[in-house]
Amino acid sequence: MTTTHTEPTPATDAAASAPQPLTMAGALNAALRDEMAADDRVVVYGEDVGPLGGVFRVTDGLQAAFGDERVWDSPLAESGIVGTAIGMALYGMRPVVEMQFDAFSYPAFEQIVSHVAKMRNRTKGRVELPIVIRIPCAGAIGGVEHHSDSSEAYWASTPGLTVVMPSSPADAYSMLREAIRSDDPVVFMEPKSRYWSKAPLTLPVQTAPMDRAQVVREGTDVTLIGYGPTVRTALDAASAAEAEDLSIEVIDLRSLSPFDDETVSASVRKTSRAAVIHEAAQFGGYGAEVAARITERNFFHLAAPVLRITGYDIPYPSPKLEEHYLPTPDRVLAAIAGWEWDLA
Amino acid sequence: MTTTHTEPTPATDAAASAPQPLTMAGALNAALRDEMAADDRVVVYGEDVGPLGGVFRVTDGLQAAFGDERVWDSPLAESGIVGTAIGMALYGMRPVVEMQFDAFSYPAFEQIVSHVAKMRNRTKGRVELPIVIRIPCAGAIGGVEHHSDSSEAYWASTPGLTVVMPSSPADAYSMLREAIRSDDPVVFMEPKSRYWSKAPLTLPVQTAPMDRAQVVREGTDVTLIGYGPTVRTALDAASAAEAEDLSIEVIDLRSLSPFDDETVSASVRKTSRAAVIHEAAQFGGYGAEVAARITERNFFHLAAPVLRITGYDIPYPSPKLEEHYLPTPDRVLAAIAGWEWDLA
Amino acid sequence: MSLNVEHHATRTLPSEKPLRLLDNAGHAVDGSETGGFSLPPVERLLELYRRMVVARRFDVQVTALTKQGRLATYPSAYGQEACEIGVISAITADDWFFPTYRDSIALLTRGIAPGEILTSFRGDWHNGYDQHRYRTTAQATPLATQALHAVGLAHAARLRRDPIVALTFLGDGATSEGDAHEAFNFAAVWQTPTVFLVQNNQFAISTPVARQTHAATLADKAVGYGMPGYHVDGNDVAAMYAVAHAAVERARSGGGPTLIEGLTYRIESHTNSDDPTRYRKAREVEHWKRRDPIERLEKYLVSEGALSDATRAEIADAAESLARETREVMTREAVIDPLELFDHVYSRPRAALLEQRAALEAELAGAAR
Amino acid sequence: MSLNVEHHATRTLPSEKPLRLLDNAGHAVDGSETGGFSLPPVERLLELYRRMVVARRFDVQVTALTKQGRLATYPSAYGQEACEIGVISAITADDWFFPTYRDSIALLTRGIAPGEILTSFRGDWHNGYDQHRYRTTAQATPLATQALHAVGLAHAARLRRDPIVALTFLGDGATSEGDAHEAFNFAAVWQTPTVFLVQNNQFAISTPVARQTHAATLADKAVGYGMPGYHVDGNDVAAMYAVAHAAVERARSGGGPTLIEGLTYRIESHTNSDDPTRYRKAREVEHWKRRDPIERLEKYLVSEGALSDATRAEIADAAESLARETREVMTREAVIDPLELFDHVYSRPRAALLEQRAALEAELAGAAR
Ligand SMILES: Cc1ncc(C[n+]2csc(CCOP(=O)(O)OP(=O)(O)O)c2C)c(N)n1
Ligand SMILES: Cc1ncc(C[n+]2csc(CCOP(=O)(O)OP(=O)(O)O)c2C)c(N)n1
Ligand SMILES: [Mg+2]
Ligand SMILES: [Mg+2]
Repeated sequence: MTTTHTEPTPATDAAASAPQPLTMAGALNAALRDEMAADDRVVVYGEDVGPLGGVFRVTDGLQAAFGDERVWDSPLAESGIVGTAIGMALYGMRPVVEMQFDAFSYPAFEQIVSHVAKMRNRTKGRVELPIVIRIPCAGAIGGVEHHSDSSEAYWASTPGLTVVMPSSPADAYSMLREAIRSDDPVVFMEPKSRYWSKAPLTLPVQTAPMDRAQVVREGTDVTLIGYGPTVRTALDAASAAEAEDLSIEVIDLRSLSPFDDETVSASVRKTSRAAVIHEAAQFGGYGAEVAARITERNFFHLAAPVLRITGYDIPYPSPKLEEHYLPTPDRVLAAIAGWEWDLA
Repeated sequence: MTTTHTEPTPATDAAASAPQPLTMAGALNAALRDEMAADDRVVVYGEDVGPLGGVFRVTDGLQAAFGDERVWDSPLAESGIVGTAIGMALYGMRPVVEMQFDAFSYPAFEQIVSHVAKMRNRTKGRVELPIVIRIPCAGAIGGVEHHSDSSEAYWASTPGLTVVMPSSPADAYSMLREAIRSDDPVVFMEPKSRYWSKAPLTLPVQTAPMDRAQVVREGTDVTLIGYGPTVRTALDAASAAEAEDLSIEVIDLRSLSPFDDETVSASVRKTSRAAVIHEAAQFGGYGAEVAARITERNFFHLAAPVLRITGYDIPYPSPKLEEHYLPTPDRVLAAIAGWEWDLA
Repeated sequence: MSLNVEHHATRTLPSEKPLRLLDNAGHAVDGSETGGFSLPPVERLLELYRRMVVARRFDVQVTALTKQGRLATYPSAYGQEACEIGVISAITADDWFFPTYRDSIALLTRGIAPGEILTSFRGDWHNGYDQHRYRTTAQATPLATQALHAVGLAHAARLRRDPIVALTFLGDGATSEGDAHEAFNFAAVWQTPTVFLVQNNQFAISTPVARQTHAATLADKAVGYGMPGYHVDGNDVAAMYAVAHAAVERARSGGGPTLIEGLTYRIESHTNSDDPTRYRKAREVEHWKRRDPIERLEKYLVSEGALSDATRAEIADAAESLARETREVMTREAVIDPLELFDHVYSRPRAALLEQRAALEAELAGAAR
Repeated sequence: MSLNVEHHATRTLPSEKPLRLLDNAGHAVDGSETGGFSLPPVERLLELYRRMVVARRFDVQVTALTKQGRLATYPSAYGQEACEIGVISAITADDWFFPTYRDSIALLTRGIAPGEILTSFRGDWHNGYDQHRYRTTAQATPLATQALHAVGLAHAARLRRDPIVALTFLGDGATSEGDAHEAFNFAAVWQTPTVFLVQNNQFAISTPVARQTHAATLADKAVGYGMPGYHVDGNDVAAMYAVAHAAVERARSGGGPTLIEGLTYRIESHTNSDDPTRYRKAREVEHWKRRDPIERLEKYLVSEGALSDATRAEIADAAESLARETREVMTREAVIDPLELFDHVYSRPRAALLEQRAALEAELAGAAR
């Protein structure tokens, strides 16, 4: 088998020199395009990723650009998609597969948990699976049932998986390229409600390594932790808090597994208070791990318990009710106001 | 459709009057038998539950006793088993289905998460699914790969499910009967390593309601929380600690979802220190929720961070290495000794 | 199961050419093409015609309302009326139906009110009708999952000796899912009274059926389960009804499951948010529009002198009045209490949920102040 | 895929009677029973005989060691040698093999050392051999999952224009899983060079095959995917080899996947922890023992004068020496470093795992002190 690994000559290089406004969907598309151009082992398949370009258009134009041996529509079966990706990776390919929505990754659960996550360890590192499983995730898009699940806790609690979630177009581009280059399987979660958010970008852009959290706004009184869609919520809360003379530091987690203890603990030791925001239900949600490990590692630096501002412990609601479910900046500020501040 | 719901005349009533030593597997078997006798809507099916009596013999003799229209071997497909149970429940049956091991419930993940958990809410309570999904769980039985997973965090973090795990024969009997009588779906987890543990019992026995945690040993210095297989670990640690004048209160959680905040918080407020033990990996494991909610609700009563004594963040190891992976009483005591006791 | 009499596996290949009773010009066909089925009586066909016309009017109305933003989404069945109405009309009110998102018009035929059908698509709540009352489950989104529910219910009914049938619809794409296989297999092994309709509308969103299967027909799948399979012209409502009716009666009398493939075409986009120009040619759509299932039956009824102007007008009136009702109900905003979010997750209240409910209640009260 | 030439769906029903080349008395059969396949050359058959004898000796040895407690578990393939050896012998070292827990003897035939095969069953580590070196994946436990891996690998090879084949084994029970269906379907749609062997040993643990399928044969499933299916006497190694060889060569030359059912019987219990007296009669086992695949071929070879006493002795020696090697390797405890637990989960070290590793290291040091 011959494989060509050309060193990165991104297709976007020439085209984009001055910053161009780019959506997250566009940035992801560019990342796929550039990585496919750089490495012919990268293939893209899944449901409707070919001529349609995916239901969110993240794979738009890729089949036209790279042909149907690099990008194709598979039969409609998620276990089949992930299961065949394992075989393709075993043969030296680097498959990037798409699950259409969080809830439609569940048929692939066994392949992901029992094989994708365990293969490297099973074989003492002799078999690597450089697979990227892209999952458009979370809600706030007015989707009917099954279209707004937040599945991150399932993946993040599974040893052997790397789980990342960008919150901006720049990170989307940089982290997806890094995920494809990773020799480990990556669950790459794309917050649907941010797909059409824009930022001016010159490609290729390289942001921080995908396993590091980032302080996206500095502050002194509270560490507010978000990821994916809730980074925006956290930033909005921080802006609003400014008016009340409350200085909030916002951390974008970026990597759910591994967890960047270093960055988070440093911030918490500075502010002595932390809160985490996510859309998923609270009970057993990812925020539980965030709260537990911050507390374990910084207990004597904490002035108050770590707060979780999350969805309720109910199934994701129907479109007309999601506004009541989703954590808002107001809800964040109310929760923070509820701390026993005088005890600090 | 006619259904007969005879009031409980347990098949075991007459037979057992003086306490008899009974294994957990035997107690579960008796619970199934008694509930099937009491309610002809209860049916039992799954892989090898008929003539073989299940690979752990929990359904031993049931097909002979109730016939093959009440107990039968299904085709080998877990999604099919759970999916058809949904249809049977819809028609007024109360199916009790068996997944052969935790890891083999994963093919049923979509049916459990997208339907079993959500049906009641989806239909505003018009459709109830009184299904019990029995899962022999966790490790410490020298099982080869895929036979020792701890899947509880997946289920417990899914809104709509009730998740319980007995640690003793008496609870196994009482809780399984209650689970079958519940109008909500219950994921009933059975710790494999405890199947052959014995206790003297007179059936029928009724223990505390299955949604309540139990203080199984009183103490004053530390609250040690276990469930299923780790209750034994916790009790052993508590006995050993006695020698060192450390008084450990042990809580058997019993119900993973819902969580009995009342019982746990009361104990923690008394001891001011808490630790939780489980076999599953630590990161994103169920212990994260335990630690997070104890801390949220009792922060100013805590003298130290809630400890998690758990498996490592790795796939469950092969039989010869599991002793190094599993939390032991020694490891519990070492962790407790590591607290900054002088700060208390 | 002791209920199992000796059943022998059916081992017949479905005909590669879809069987039909009426050709596209509305003429009755004969002999080899019919697969041995005969034309239903004309009164039955007239009733099917009425249902199809009303169903189409509803479908067109809802698509229009969706374009106006009154619904979150709507998957149209325009062009699939022969499959939808022909097959749903083969079961009785005592039988059960397990539909998908695509099958709103079959629900309508089942007597469910437009407002209740559309509760989910307009985003009010996940499901809007009483599943027990209509013996019709929520329109399933996770593909092929509902087929297993149909098999389980049918099995329960069989154990109870209740002579009812469970009917379920699947798309061509959904047949690729593992759950479709498990449903076919459980039904065949347990010999449950289940009828599977695969509506082969030739696309799963953008993916053509040629990328879903290498088999000559989707009905061929039946062979691997030892059950009868039929490959039927899905735009011929007479054939769809006749084949489904026979399958339903065989199931009811203990003869086990049947797989029916209706070969049809999705005229509209997948849902309102789809752009079909990306993956198919207008010419192809035009070709299928010329094979319209309603027109085909209409030609036959007219040629038989069975469709008077009065009847035609009466049906049009009924269709219009349903469209009006649909518009009206979709104009009135439903009253939804956000606090109900917490009320149906479990049968008994949970402390943590009551806390969260109280928090939202306080928040709403604060906002109202 | 542009690789797709016009493939036409195979639409032939496999013969209901399993095809065979040798009858139970070791006589070559003729005409209708052979399905058009011919007996492999006698040297080939002699080699298959040698492999089967050696494999059986290994299997018996490992079962004995398991009873002595040297292994955590061992699923024996006693009685299934014609399927295992006949089919594995049809691929080359360049091809890939995706086995299950049942297929240790096929691995042996593939050149993997007993100690490496048994690493997992003795509980040392999940997998003991180099998958790339032997082009053989770990023996899969989650049923049918490996079939998809075989399809994926075959597809990758096809895209690379590498003329290799991916062979995978499944049990009769495993065919009920959704993954089996998805694997068959992906393979057929993508026309991958994959050969599926279903070893119908008539039981899935305790569940008889009649509770897995209502079809006349498991090979009938092939029809639903438009691929060729063969129903073969799984105790006739000549037939198994001939059919598999043809399927492998068709796959290699771009002809797509094949499904082969070998009808055989599991003579031993499911694993050492199983109690087969609960679900099957000794009489049935005796019946199948009289249909032993090795004896059948032996009779043929003897009648052909192809099995000299010298050869027989030489084969027995080889078998004994392998058994000895197996005993020896299973007597030596493998050295396993508990700290390796942390070393292979990810390609790059993770801080949290290093912390946990250090903790265990300290614990072990403390215990050693
Ligand atoms: C398990 C699952 N995967 C993916 C989807 C997303 N999805 C919704 S409809 C659809 C296409 C279904 O096609 P088909 O079964 O042919 O039915 P049709 O829409 O044509 O009626 C897809 C992929 C889903 N709903 N469920
Ligand atoms: C997904 C899954 N479910 C259940 C099991 C447990 N299990 C192991 S072997 C077996 C029976 C398999 O029977 P079959 O496929 O006929 O293979 P055989 O053991 O007869 O070779 C079962 C149920 C499993 N390994 N994987
Ligand atoms: Mg379709
Ligand atoms: Mg078998």
